[in-house]
Amino acid sequence: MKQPDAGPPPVLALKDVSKSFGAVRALQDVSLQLYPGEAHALAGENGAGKSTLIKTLAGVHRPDTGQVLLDGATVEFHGPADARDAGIAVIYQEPTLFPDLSIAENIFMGRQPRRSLGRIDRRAVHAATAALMARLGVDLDPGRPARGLSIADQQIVEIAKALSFDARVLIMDEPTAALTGGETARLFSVVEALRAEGAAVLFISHRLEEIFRLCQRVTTLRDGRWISSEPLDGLSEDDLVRRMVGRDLDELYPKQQARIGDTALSVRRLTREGVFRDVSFDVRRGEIVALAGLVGAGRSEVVQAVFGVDRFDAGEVHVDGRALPAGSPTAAMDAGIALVPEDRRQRGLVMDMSIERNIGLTGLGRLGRGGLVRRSLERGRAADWAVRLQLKYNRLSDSVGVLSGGNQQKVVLAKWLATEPSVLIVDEPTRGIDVGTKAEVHRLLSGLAAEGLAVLMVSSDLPEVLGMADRVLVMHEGRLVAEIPRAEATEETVMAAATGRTAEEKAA
Amino acid sequence: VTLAGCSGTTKDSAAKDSTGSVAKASANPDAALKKDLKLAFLPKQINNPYEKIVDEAGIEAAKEFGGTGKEVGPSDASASSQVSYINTLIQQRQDAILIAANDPNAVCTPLKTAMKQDIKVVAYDSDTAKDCRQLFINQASSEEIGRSQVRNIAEQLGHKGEIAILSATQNATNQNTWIEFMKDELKKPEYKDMKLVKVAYGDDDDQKSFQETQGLLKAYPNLKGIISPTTVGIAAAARYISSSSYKGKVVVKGLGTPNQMRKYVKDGTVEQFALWNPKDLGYLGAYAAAALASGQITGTEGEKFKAGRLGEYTIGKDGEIILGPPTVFDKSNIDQFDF
Amino acid sequence: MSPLAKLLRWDSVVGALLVAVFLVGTGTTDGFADTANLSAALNDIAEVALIALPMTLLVVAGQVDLSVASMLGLSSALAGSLWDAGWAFELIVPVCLLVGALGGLLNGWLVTRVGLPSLAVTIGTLALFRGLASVVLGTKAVADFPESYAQWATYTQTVPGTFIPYPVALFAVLAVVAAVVLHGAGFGRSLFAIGAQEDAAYFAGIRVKRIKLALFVVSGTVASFAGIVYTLRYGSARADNGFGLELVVIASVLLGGIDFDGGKGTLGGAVAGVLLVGLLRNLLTLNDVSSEIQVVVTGVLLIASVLTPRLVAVLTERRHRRAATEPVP
Amino acid sequence: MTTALDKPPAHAAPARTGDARTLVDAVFRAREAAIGGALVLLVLGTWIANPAFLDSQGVKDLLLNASILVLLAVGQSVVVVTRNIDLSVGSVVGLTAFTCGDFVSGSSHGPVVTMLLGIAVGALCGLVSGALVSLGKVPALVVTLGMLYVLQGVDYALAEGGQINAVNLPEAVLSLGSGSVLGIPYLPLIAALVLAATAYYLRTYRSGRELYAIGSSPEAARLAGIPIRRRVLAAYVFSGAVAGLAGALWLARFGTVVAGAATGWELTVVSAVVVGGVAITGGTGSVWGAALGALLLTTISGALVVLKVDPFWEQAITGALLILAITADRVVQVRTTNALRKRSRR
Ligand SMILES: Nc1ncnc2c1ncn2[C@@H]1O[C@H](COP(=O)(O)OP(=O)(O)OP(=O)(O)O)[C@@H](O)[C@H]1O
Ligand SMILES: Nc1ncnc2c1ncn2[C@@H]1O[C@H](COP(=O)(O)OP(=O)(O)OP(=O)(O)O)[C@@H](O)[C@H]1O
Ligand SMILES: [Mg+2]
Ligand SMILES: [Mg+2]
Repeated sequence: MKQPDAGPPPVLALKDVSKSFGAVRALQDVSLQLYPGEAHALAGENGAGKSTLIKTLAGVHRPDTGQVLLDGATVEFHGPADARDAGIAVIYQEPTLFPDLSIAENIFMGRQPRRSLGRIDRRAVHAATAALMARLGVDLDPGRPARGLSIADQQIVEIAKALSFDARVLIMDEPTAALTGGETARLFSVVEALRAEGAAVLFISHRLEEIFRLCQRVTTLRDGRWISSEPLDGLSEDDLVRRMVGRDLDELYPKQQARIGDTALSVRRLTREGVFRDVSFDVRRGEIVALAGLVGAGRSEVVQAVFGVDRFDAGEVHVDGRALPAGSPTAAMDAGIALVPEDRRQRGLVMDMSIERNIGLTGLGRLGRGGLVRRSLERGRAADWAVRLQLKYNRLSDSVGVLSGGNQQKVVLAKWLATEPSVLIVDEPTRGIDVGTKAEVHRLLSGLAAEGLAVLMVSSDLPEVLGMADRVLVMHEGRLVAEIPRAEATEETVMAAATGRTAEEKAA
Repeated sequence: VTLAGCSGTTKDSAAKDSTGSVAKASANPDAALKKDLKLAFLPKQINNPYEKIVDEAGIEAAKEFGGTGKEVGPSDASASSQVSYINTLIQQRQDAILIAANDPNAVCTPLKTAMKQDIKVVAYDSDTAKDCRQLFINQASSEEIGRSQVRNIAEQLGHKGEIAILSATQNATNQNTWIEFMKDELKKPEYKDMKLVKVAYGDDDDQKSFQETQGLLKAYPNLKGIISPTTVGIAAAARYISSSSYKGKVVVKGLGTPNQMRKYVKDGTVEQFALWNPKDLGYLGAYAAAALASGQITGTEGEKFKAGRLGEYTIGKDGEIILGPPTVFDKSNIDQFDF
Repeated sequence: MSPLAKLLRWDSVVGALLVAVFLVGTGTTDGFADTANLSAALNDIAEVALIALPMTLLVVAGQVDLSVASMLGLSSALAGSLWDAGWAFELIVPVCLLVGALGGLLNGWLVTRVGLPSLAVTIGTLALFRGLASVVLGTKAVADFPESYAQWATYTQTVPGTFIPYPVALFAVLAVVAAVVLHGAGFGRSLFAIGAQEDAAYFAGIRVKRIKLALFVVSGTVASFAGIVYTLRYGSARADNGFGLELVVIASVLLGGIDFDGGKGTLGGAVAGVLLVGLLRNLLTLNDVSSEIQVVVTGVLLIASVLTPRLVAVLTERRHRRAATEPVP
Repeated sequence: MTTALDKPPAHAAPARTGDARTLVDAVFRAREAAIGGALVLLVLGTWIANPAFLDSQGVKDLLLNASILVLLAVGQSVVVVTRNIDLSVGSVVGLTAFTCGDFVSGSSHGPVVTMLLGIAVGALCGLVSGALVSLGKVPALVVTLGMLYVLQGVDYALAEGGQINAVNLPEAVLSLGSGSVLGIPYLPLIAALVLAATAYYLRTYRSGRELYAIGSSPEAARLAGIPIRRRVLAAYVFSGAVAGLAGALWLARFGTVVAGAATGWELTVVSAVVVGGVAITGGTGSVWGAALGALLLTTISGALVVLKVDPFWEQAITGALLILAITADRVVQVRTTNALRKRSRR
C-alpha cells in the first residue's frame, strides 16, 4: 500500500518492531505511521499486541528489534518521560491514577505551573483542571481525591491528563470501554478539535462503530503480526472483522431459546442505605436477566450485596427458596451463586498468581480431600476450562498478569464457571473484549442458560442487553424503576427508564 | 491458688526433687599456678565500657601468670544471650569461665555442664545462683554498698527530706540486692525524717535514665536527693541536673566511673560518688580463676590464695570473695583516676 | 520458570548456604560437628524457630506480628507468677496458651474488624504485652521450675537415639505440618491469594477476615508456648524475657526469601533461614568472631537475600533480550 | 451500533464542588486535629493533676525530650510517604552520636561542625540504604533491617567498648544541648525549623509532591515519567541526614554516649509516624502529623512519670494508648470517607 505523496511526513512511526516477553512474541516486525491531523485506528483481537505496541511508542517498553521514528529520525525513549517530552500523550488501557492525590494533582503531576523559586502555583493548577473538566463537559471537583472514583470517572481523569499536554501525538488505548455514550461523544469532539489543530491520534477500541466514527485510517494486528494498514473509507465492518479474526464472524448475539424453569434467585426489598433501596426481582432457571441502568445507578452494588461481598441493611436473598445469610460470599457460593466482578484486575484475579491457581481458587475445597489440594485436579480443572473458553496462553503456570485483557476476562469466567453455579451473575462481562471473544462469551452465556442456569447480567452495552436478555431490569439512582420483557425492550424504552423519564412524567 | 492442691507438679512438690550440686575435689594450697591457662571473660554485654575495663584488666592479669584471656559476649544485655556463649566456651575447652551474669538462673544449666566437664566457673560483678559457680568475686559487700549509699546521702541532707533511687533494669540482680539493703537501712530510727518516694528504672540507657530523672523531679517537687547505684544512671542524672534549674538543689549520689563523672564533680553538681576499682575486680577474678584451675583452691569457705599485686584473699561464705571497700571520689582525688 | 531460575531462587540459595556452613564448619572447626554442640546450637534457636512458623504464614498473607516477643515475655512472666503462687505446672501451661490466644485475638480483631494495618497494631501490642508482663511479675525472677519439665526443654535431654532436643523435635514436626498447610492445602492457597491481592481473594469467596484472625491467634498461641519453652530452658521467668526477639524472627523469615509484601515464599526457605542464622552464629562464635562482626554478617546476609534474586532476574532478563534479538533460524 | 447508556443531563447534578472540597480538607485536618486534641487533653489533664508539669522547666523538658524524636519522625515520614520504610534510623543515630563524639572529644570544635559532621555521616548511611532500595529495587523493610544490623555492628566496632564522656566534650557542643535563645532551647528550635522547612517543601515543590505520587501508586508514577529512583534515593539521604543531625543533637544533649545509643528507636519512630496519620502504605499523611505523633508519644511517657504511675504500668499504658490513638484515628477516617461518599452522590 502506498502513502499519499503530497501528505506531510509521519510525526511518529514504528519500523519493523519486534517485542517478546519470554517466549511470547507480542510484536513481530510491525510498522506503523502516524500523520499529523489524522486519526489512526489500531484493531485486533485480544492479545493481538495493541497495548504492547502503544507501550513501545510511549517508551514503557523498548523494542527488541526495529526502531521508533520521531519526525523521521530514529529515537530511543528511555522511559515514559522521554516520550512525554517528545510531545506524546498516552491514555493507557488501565487507568493509572494516584488514589491519594487530588484529581488536579493527578493531571498535572510533575508539570505543575510554578511561581517564583520553583514553587507550585496551586491556584493555577486548580483553574487549569477546572477548565479541562469544562472542556470535557463533566462535573468533577478538581480537589477530590482520585480514590473512590468510578472507573468511568477515572478514565475521564486520564483523558483530561492526556489533553492537558497539548500533545502532538495523542494515543488512546480503549479509552471508551467504561464511558457512557454522552461522554464518548464529548471525548470525540475534543479529539476532533485536536486533530483539526494538527495532532496525530492513535485510537484503540473494540467497538468498531467508534473506529468508523473517529478515524481515517486503520492498522490491523493479528497474533502480533502486522496484517494491513488502509484508509477506512470504503471498508465495511465485516471487512475489518475479517482482517482481525482471519475468518468471517459468527452472529454476535446468538440467543438460544431456553425452557424457563423455577425461580432460582429471588431478591426481596434489598436496601443499602445511601446506595440502593427496595430492590426486588426474581431470576429463573434458563433465563438471562439483564440489569441495565446508567453508570453509577448502583447495579454493581446490588449484585455485590446479593453475592454477600457487600453488606445490606434490609431485605432478603433467596436461592432455590432458601434464605441466604447476609454478608457471606462463602454461603452464597455454597448456595450456587457465582459473581464475575466488574474490576477484574483488582477483584477478579490475583494478578501475580498462575492461571491454574486462579481458576482453582474458587474450588479449594473440592480439589482434594481433607483440605489438601491435588495438583493434578487443579491443573485438570484449569486445562479443561482453558479449552472450553479458547483461552490464549503460553503455560498454565504463567501468571495471569501477562495475559491480554480479554484473556484475563476469560480466566475470571473460567474460575466461576468451574464452580458449576446455578445462578451466574456477570458484571460487565464483555467490557474490553474483542468482537470475536464477545460472540463466544455470548454463546457461552446463552448455552449455559439453555442448560438451566439462571443468569443475571449487569451491562452498560445496550445492544448486548437487548440482544441477550429475556428480561431487562432497569435501575435509576439506586431504585429498580422498570421491568421490561424481551418483546418490549427497545433502546427507547430502556433509556427512558434508565434516565428516570417515565417516573418523572408520571409524577408530573 | 488452692487449685494447685489437687494434683500436678507445683512449687512445693518440685522443691523436693531438686538435684545436688557438683561434688568438690580437695584443694592443694601449695600447688603452683598452671601455665597456659585459658580464661574466658563473659561480660553482661560486650560494649559496656565498665565491663570492658574489668575484662581487659583480667586479660592483662592472665598474661602475668602465663595464661591467655579473652573476652567474648553478646551485644545485648538480655538474660539469655549469654547461654549460647557458654556453650561454645565449653566446646572450646576453656580452663575457666568468668561471668558477669545477666540473670542468675538463666545461665545455670550450661554453667553446670561446664563444671561437670571440669571447667571452672567464677562469677564477678553480678552473681549467678550459688550452685552454678565455684566462686563469686564481689566488688564490695552488697550490704555495705547498700547501707553506705543511704548513710552518705543522709549525711549530706542532714537526715531530712525525700529521696529517690534511679536503678538500672527492673531485673538487675545486683541492683535489687543493694536496693533491698538501702530500704532496710532506711528503717532505722535516725532516718525517720527521710522518705524513699520512688524507685525508678533507667534500664542502663542514657536517654531513659535522663528522662526518668526529669520525671522524678517533676513528680516529687520536694525531692532532695537521688541515689543511682549504676554508672549509666548516675551520669544521666548528673547531666540533667547540671543543665536544669535543679542544680544545687538536688543531691546526686551513687556508683559511677571517674571519667563519666569528672565534669559534674568539677561543676559542683555531684559532691562525691563511689566505685571500686574495676581493674582490680578483673585482676582478682583472673587470679581466682587461675587458682581454681590449678587446684590451689576449690571454692570452699576459708581457703586462701594469692592474687598477685593485690595480696592474699580468703574465700568467704558461699564461695564469695570481697574485693574490698569502694573508693570514694570527690573534687580532691578524682583527677588521680582514669577509667 | 526455567530450571536455572528455579535453582537460583533465593530459598534454594539459602538451603545451599546452610549446607555450605555445615560443611565448612565440620571441616575447619573443632567441636562444631559435635553432637553436643549441635544440640546446643539448635536448641538455642528453638523459640525463634517455633515463632517463625506462624510468622511465615502471616507474612505470606501480607501481615506481620511484631508482638510475638512481648507475648513470649508475657507468657513467661505469667508462668513465673502463677508458679510462685503455687499453681500446678500442668495448669499453668493451658492458662498461658489461652492468654496467648487471647492476645492474638486482640491483634486479629484490631486488624480485621477495625481495619488497622498489622504493623501499626502489633507495634502497639508489643508495648502493651511487654508492659503487662512487667505488671504481672514486676522485678521478680522466678527460677525454681520443676526439673522434670526443665529437663525436657534443655539440650541435656534429647530425643532417644538422636542429638535432637525435644523443643527442636517439636519444631520439626510443626514445620512439616506448616509446610503441608502452606503448600499442599487449600488454606495455604488462600494465604497466597490474600497476600498477593486481598480484594480478589475476598471476591473468590475466601474468608479473608476469619483466616487472618486465625493466623494471629495461632501466632499468639505459639508465641506464648515459646514463652514456656524459653522459661523452662533458661529456668528463669522474667518480664524481659525474649526482649527484641521479634526482629530476629522477622530477619530469619525474610532471610529465607519470604516476600514482606506478601504472596510469595516457601516454608522451606523460612526454615532454612532460621537454621542458617542459628548455625552461622554458632560457627562464628566458636571461631571467636566478635559479636559486632556477627551482627554485621546478619545484616549483610539479609541485604543479600533480597539483592541476589534481583540480580539474577536482571541477568536472565538480559540473556533473554539477547536471545530475542538473534535471528530465528 | 453499540450505544452505551447515557448519563442524565448535566443540570440534574447540583454543584457539589464546594461541598466536596471542604470534606477533603476535613479528612486531612481531622487526623491532625484528633492527635492535636489528644495531646492538648493529655497535657491539660496532667497539668491539673500536677501543675509542675507546665512550669518553665517542665515546658522546656517537654520540648527537649520531643525534639530528637520529632526530627526522626520527620525524616521517617518523608520515606514512608514513598511507600518505603527506614528501620536503620536508630542505628544511624547511635553511629553518628558516637562518631561525632569521638571527633570532637578533646577538641575545640563547635556545635556547627558537630552538626555538619552528623549530617554528613547520616546522609552517607542514608545513601547506602537508598541506593540499595532504589537501584536494587528490593523491599525497603528487608534492606533497612539489614542496614540496622550492619550500622550497629560498625558502631560497636568503632567504639570498642569505649564511651564518650561529657567532660571531654567542648563546652560549646554541650551548650547546644542545654542552651537557649529567648528562653527557647536550641534543640526544639532546630527540630521546628527542619519540620517547617520539610513541610513547606513537600507541599509546594514538584519533587515534594512527586514523593507522594510515588507512594500512592508506583506504577502510575513510572508512567507519569517521575524519576522514581532518584526521588526515593533522595528521600533516604534526607532521612539519613536528619537522623545524623539527631545523632549530633543526642550527643549534645546527653553528653555521655556509648555504642548502641538509640537502639530500638526504630519502632518508636515508626509508631510516632503511624500515630501521626502517615499511612504505612504510602501516599498520605503530613510531617506535621508525624511530629504531633512524636510529641504525643514523648508526652505520654513524660506525663505517666509525673502522674506517679507505677513504673510497671507505664509501658502497658503507653501501649494501650498507642492502640487507642490509631483506632480513634481510623474511626474518624472511616466516618469522614463515608460522609464524603454519601455527599458526592446525587
Ligand atoms: N509484561 C508482559 N509479560 C509477558 N507477556 C506479556 C506482557 N505484556 C503483554 N504480554 C503478552 O503479549 C501479548 C500481547 O498483549 P497486549 O496486551 O499487547 O494485547 P492487546 O492487543 O492489547 O489485547 P487486549 O485487547 O485484550 O487489550 C499477549 O499475549 C500478552 O499475554
Ligand atoms: N470502590 C468504590 N469506592 C467508592 N465509591 C465507589 C466504588 N465503587 C463504586 N463507587 C461509586 O458508587 C456508585 C455506584 O457504583 P456502581 O458500580 O454500583 O454503579 P453501576 O450502576 O454498576 O455502574 P457501573 O456501570 O459503573 O458499574 C458510583 O457512583 C461509584 O462512583
Ligand atoms: Mg490491550
Ligand atoms: Mg458497575
